[in-house]
Amino acid sequence: MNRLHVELPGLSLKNPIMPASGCFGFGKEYAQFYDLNKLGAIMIKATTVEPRFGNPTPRVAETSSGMLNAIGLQNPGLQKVMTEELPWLDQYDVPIIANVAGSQIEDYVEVAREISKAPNVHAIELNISCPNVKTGGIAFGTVPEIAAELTKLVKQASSVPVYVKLSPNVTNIVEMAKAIERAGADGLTMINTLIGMRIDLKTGNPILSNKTGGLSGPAIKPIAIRMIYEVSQAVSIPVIGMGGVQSAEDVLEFFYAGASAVAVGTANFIDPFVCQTIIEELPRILDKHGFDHISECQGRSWKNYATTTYRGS
Amino acid sequence: MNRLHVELPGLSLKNPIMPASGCFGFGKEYAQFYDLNKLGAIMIKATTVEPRFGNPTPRVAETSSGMLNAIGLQNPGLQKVMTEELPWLDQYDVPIIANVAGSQIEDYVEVAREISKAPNVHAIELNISCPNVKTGGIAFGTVPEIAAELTKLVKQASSVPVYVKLSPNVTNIVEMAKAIERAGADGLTMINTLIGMRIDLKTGNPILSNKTGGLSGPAIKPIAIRMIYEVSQAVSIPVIGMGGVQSAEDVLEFFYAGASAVAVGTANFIDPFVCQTIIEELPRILDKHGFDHISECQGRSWKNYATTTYRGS
Amino acid sequence: MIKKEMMRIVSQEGIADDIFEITLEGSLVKEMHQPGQFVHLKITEGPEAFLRRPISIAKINKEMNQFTMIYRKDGLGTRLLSEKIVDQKVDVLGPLGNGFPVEEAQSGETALLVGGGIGVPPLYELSKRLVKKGVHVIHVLGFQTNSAVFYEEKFRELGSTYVATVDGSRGSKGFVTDVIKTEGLVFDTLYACGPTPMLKALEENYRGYNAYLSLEERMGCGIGACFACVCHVQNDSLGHAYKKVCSDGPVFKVGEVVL
Amino acid sequence: MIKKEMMRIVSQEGIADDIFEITLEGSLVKEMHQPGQFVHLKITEGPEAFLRRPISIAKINKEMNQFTMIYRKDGLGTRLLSEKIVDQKVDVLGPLGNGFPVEEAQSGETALLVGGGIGVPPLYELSKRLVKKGVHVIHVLGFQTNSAVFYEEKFRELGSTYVATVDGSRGSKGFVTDVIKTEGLVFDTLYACGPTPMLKALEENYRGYNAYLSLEERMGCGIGACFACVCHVQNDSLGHAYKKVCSDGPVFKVGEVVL
Ligand SMILES: Cc1cc2nc3c(=O)[nH]c(=O)nc-3n(C[C@H](O)[C@H](O)[C@H](O)COP(=O)(O)OP(=O)(O)OC[C@H]3O[C@@H](n4cnc5c(N)ncnc54)[C@H](O)[C@@H]3O)c2cc1C
Ligand SMILES: Cc1cc2nc3c(=O)[nH]c(=O)nc-3n(C[C@H](O)[C@H](O)[C@H](O)COP(=O)(O)OP(=O)(O)OC[C@H]3O[C@@H](n4cnc5c(N)ncnc54)[C@H](O)[C@@H]3O)c2cc1C
Ligand SMILES: Cc1cc2nc3c(=O)[nH]c(=O)nc-3n(C[C@H](O)[C@H](O)[C@H](O)COP(=O)(O)O)c2cc1C
Ligand SMILES: Cc1cc2nc3c(=O)[nH]c(=O)nc-3n(C[C@H](O)[C@H](O)[C@H](O)COP(=O)(O)O)c2cc1C
Ligand code: FES
Ligand code: FES
Repeated sequence: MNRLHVELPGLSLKNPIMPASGCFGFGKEYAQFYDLNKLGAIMIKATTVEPRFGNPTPRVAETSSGMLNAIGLQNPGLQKVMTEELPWLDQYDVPIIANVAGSQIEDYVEVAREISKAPNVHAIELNISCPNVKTGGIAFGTVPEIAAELTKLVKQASSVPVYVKLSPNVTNIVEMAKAIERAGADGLTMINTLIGMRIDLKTGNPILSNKTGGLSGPAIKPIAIRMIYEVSQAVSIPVIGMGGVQSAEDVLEFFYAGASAVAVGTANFIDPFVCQTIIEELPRILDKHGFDHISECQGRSWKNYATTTYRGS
Repeated sequence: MNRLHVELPGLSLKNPIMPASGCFGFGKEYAQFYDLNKLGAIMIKATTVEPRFGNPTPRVAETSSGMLNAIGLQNPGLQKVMTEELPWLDQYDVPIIANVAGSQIEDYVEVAREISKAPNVHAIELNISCPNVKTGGIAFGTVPEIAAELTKLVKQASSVPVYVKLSPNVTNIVEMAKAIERAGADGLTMINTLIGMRIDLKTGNPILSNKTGGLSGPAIKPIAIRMIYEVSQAVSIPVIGMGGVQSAEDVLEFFYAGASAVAVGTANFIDPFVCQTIIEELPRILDKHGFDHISECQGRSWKNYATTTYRGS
Repeated sequence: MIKKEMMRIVSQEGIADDIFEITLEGSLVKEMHQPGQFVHLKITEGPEAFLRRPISIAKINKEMNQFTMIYRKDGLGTRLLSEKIVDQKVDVLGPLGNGFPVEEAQSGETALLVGGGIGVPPLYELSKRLVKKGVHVIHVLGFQTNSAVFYEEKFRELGSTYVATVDGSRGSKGFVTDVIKTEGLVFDTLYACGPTPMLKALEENYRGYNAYLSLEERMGCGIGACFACVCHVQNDSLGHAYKKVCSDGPVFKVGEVVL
Repeated sequence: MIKKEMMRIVSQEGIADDIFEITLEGSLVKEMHQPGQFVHLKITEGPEAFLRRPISIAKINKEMNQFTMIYRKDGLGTRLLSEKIVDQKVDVLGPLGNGFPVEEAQSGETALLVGGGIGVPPLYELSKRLVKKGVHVIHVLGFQTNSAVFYEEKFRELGSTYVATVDGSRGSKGFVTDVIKTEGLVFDTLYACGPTPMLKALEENYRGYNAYLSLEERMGCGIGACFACVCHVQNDSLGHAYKKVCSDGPVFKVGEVVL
C-alpha cells in the first residue's frame, strides 16, 4: 500500500504534495535540486493566450512571516507553453495541473481548450483569483454568478477535470464554492493570496510598483485553514489546500481542515528542497499520529469519528 | 508646538497612539506599567448591554507572526462599565473611545446612548466587526446597507462622535466605508481581525473551542495597510488605523497609508510598555524622515506632494 | 510589582526526558514573593514563538538574584528555549498571579503537596517555604513514566515523597489519587498543581478541605487584560461571573472556580 | 551547481560605517567559479527576515573552502546578519546567476572596473582574476562619504585605484563617471556594479563598448522560478521579452536589457 497515494478527479497522485502555481515556474529550475518525479503533481505558472510581461518591478516585498507579490501573470503565452514547457515536463511521470488565466471569458476558454489537450496536463486550475492584474483575474473570483458562468464554459471546453482556484478576498467563501460546485467544477484549490501592501518608509511610496500585491506565506495559514474547514464541509468536490505550508505538520493540519491534497508555494523560495523534504517526512508524521494512510486525516477536524469510519477522500 | 498632537472629531489627542479595544481591558492592568496619561486615547473593551461571559476556553492560539482570539466579547456589561470602569479611568486626562457591541440594533443604540453620557467618553467605536460572536457583530459588518442603518441609528443616539470599526472579512471594504460615511459616521477605525483557525495536531480538533477566531498581529499588517490605503482615499472622514502595529516605524507606515491616528492591539501582550515606547520614539522617527509634525505623514503614499502642500488631517 | 526584564541565563540543563531546568538572573527576582506564581517568557526577540509562554517559578534564590524554572520541551517556544545557552538573555515578565497561600498551613500541621508532570515544579519552592515554617510536608508526584521523573531526590530531602507513574515504571503504578488512597495519607492542607483531570479528581475527593489548586489555561497577556484565560465561578446562577487564571489565579481554593 | 548549505561563519568584522565583511566556510565554495555571482542567504531559521537576501561573492578562497561577502547593514535581514558571530551558521543557497565574463578581457589589455557603494564587493574577486590573467586593471570606486569607504587599499594592491565620494570627503568629489572623464581613463573592457543611476550613466557613455553591468533587483526565489526580478530586453518591439536578473544576470552586456 502506498500510504500517500491520493485519487482526485483526473489526478492519480503518488503523494498529495505539489508545488503551487507561480512558485515553481515550469519546473526547470527546481529540477536542478531534486528529481521532479518525486512530486505528486506540478501546478505550473498561470498561462494566458498571449505572452505577458506582467507588472513593472519591484514585484515582491517581504512582510512578517510572509511576502507580497505582484508578478502580474507574466508568462510566455499559450503557444510557447504548449510547444516548449509542457513537452519538457513530459520527461517526468508527474501529472501537470495547468493554471489558466485571462482577461475575459473567451481567453480562459481558449487556453483551457488548448492546454487540456497536452498529454501530461491532467487537470486545469482555473485562476479566477489573481489579485495582481487589472482586468479579469480577481473580478471573476468575487461574484458567484460570474464565477459559475466562467466555470461552466471552461468545463465545456476542457478535456480534463477543472479545479477552480478560490480567492480569499471575499465576504463569503462558502457561497462562492457552492456556486462553482453547482456550475460543474471537479474540485477547488484554495487559497490564493490576500491583497496587501507595504510602504517604503524611505520614499513614502508603496514598495511594489503595482502598489498592492498578494500576501502569501505562513502569515495567511490560519485564514487558509479556516476557509478550507468551512468550504470542505459545504461542498462534495475535493479541495486542494494551500497557503503558508512549510512542513509535513502543516500538511497534516490542512488535511485535518478538509484538504485532500496540498500545494506548497512561497516555501519553495526559502528552501528549494521543501517539497521533497515534506514528501519524505510525511510517513513519519503519519506514524507519529497513528495513521496508516494520509486520507484518514482528511476532514478529521469536522468529521465525527465516533459514528463514521471514514477512509480516503 | 506639539509634534504629535492630532485633532479628530471629538478627540483632541496629545499623540496619535492608543491601545486597541480588547487588548487593554479597561486600563487598570497596564496602569501598573506606566502612567496612562501618556496615551493619546484609550479604546476600551467592547461593552454590551448585559454582562457576557464570552466563549469557552481555549480562547487564544498562536500563529506565525500573529494570534487568534475568540474571547466572544466578554465584558462586565454596560452598568458596571458606567459605574466602575469609566469612573476609574476618569482619574486620567485621556479621552476614552468606548467600543460598543451588541446582538441587535437596539442593543447597540442603548449602549451608545448611555455610554456616550460618561464624561470621559469622547467617542464611540461601533464594533460591527467582531468575528467571534454568533449573532450581531460581524453580520452588521459585511452588508453595507445594514451597516449604514446601524450607523445612522447609533449616530442619532450618541452624544459624542461615532467611529465605525470595519471588518477586513469583506470583498469590498471601500463600498462598506462609503456606505458608513454616507450614514453619518464621524470616522472609521480599521481593521478588526481576520477570521482564521488553527488545528491541534494532537487532537485533530480546532485549538479554539469556538473553532474560528480573529487573526491579529504583524501577520495582518499588509492587509491593514492596503485597506487603509484604499479607504482613506475614498472617504473624507478620518481613519484610525490598526493591525499588527509594534513600533514607531509601523505607525509611520500606517500614517503614510492614510491613517490619522493608530491603535496598538496584540503588541501590548508581547510588551506591556509598547504604547509608551512608541510614543517616546515617534519624535525621533519624525526627525529621521524629516517631518516637523506627524500629520505631514498622513496619506503620503497617495498624496501628490508636487502639487499640494498638505499639513494635518 | 510586575517587572519586565531581560534576564541572563545562568544555567540550563536537561534533567529528564525533554525536561529542562533553567536558572535566570536579574533584579526581577526581588519581586518574587509567593510560591506558585509564574512568569511570562518571550523567548525570541522576533516574531518566532510570537506570544509569551507562562512558566511557573520553581525555586527562588534571593541572595543570588536567581530563580529556576523547570519546563517540558513541547512545542515551538519551549524548543527554542531549550536551545538557549548560558549568558544569553530571556525576556521575562513577572512575577505574575497569585500563588499558593503558605499562610494557610501552620507550623506542626501536615501539608500534602500533589503534583502531576510539569505541574510539579511550583511545588518545590512551596515545599521549601512550608518546611522552613515548620510544616510537615508529604509529596505525591505523578509522572507518565520513569524517564519523565525529575526532582524526586530534592523533594525527598524536604519530606516523605511518593512517586506514581502511569505505566508503573517507577514508584507505584497509577495516579496520584491512587497513592493518596492506598497510602492513607492524611493532611491539614492540600496544595496541588497538574493537569485538569488530576485537579478534578482531587476536587471530587477533597471538596470540603482546605485545598488549593493551581490551574493552567492558554494565555494572551498574562496580566488580566485580554480575557483569554477566564474560568467560571462555581455556583454562579447568572453564568457570567468569572475569574482570570493569570491574575486572580493560577491558584484557587478548591470549589471556587469551575475546573 | 547550485547547492544549499549551512555554512560556518569564520570571521565577521565591521570595515566601514555599517559595512561588514563576513567569511563563510563550507563545501559550497567548490561550486563558485565566476566573479560577480551571488548567494541567497536565509539569515534566521524562523520566520524573521522571511525571504532570502541576495549578496554578492566578494572573494573566493578555494583552498580553505571559504568565501567572503561585504554587505551594508540596512534593513532587518542585514541587521540580523551583522549580529551573528563566529561559528554560528548561515543558510546559503548558491552560487547563483551569471557573473562577470573574465574571458572578455585578454592579457595585456586594460579593464576598467567601476563600482558604487555596495556594488564594489564583487569587483574584488573579478579584479584578482583579471590580474592573475595578466590584464591591466583600473578601479574607480564611488562612495557616499569617507566613512563609507572600504577595500581601497586592497584594490590598490591590484591596480590603480580612484576613489570618489559624493561629498568629497575622500578622493575626488562627485561620481565615478566624473572620475573617468577627468582622469581620461581608457580601457578595452568595462565591468561595473552599483546603483541603477550609475549604471545608466555608464550605459549612456559606453553603449558601443565591451561593457558589462551587474544589476540589482528585489528577488523571490533567486533561481529563475518566480519572475520577481525580470527586466525588459532592449529593442524588443513586442514588449514581452525579458531577462531574469537572478538567473540570466545579474551581469548583462551593456545594451542588452533595459535598466
Ligand atoms: C500558570 C501556568 C504555569 C505553567 N508552568 C509550567 C511549568 O512550570 N513548566 C512547564 O513545562 N509548563 C508550564 N506551563 C505550561 C506551559 O505554559 C506550556 O507548556 C507552554 O506554553 C507550551 O509552549 P510551547 O512553545 O511548547 O508550545 P506551542 O504549541 O508552540 O505553544 C503555542 C501557544 O499555546 C500556548 N500553550 C500551549 N500549550 C499550553 C499549555 N499547556 N498551557 C498554557 N498555554 C499553552 C503557548 O503558551 C503558546 O501561546 C504552565 C502554564 C500555565 C498557564
Ligand atoms: C544580485 C545582488 C547582489 C547584491 N550584492 C550585495 C552585496 O554584495 N552587498 C550588499 O550589501 N548588498 C548587496 N545587494 C543588495 C542586498 O540584497 C540588499 O541590501 C538586502 O537584500 C537588503 O536586505 P535587508 O534585510 O537589509 O533589508 P530589508 O528591508 O529587511 O529587506 C526586505 C526585503 O527586500 C529586499 N531588498 C531590500 N533592499 C534590496 C536591494 N537593494 N536589492 C535587492 N533586494 C532588496 C530584501 O532582499 C528582502 O527580501 C545585492 C543585491 C542583488 C540583487
Ligand atoms: C510569486 C508568486 C506567484 C504566484 N503566481 C500565481 C499564479 O500564476 N497563478 C495562481 O493561481 N497563483 C499564483 N500564486 C499564488 C500561489 O499559487 C498560492 O496560492 C499562494 O501563494 C498561497 O500559497 P503559499 O502561501 O504556499 O505561497 C503565486 C504566488 C506567489 C508567491
Ligand atoms: C484578545 C483580543 C480581543 C479583542 N477584542 C476586541 C473587542 O472587544 N472589540 C473590538 O472592536 N476589537 C477587538 N479586538 C480587535 C483589536 O482591537 C484590533 O482591531 C485587532 O486586534 C488588530 O490589531 P492588532 O493586530 O494590533 O491586534 C480584539 C483583539 C484581540 C487580540
Ligand atoms: S491571559 Fe489575558 S486575561 Fe489572563
Ligand atoms: S528572483 Fe525569482 S525569478 Fe529571479
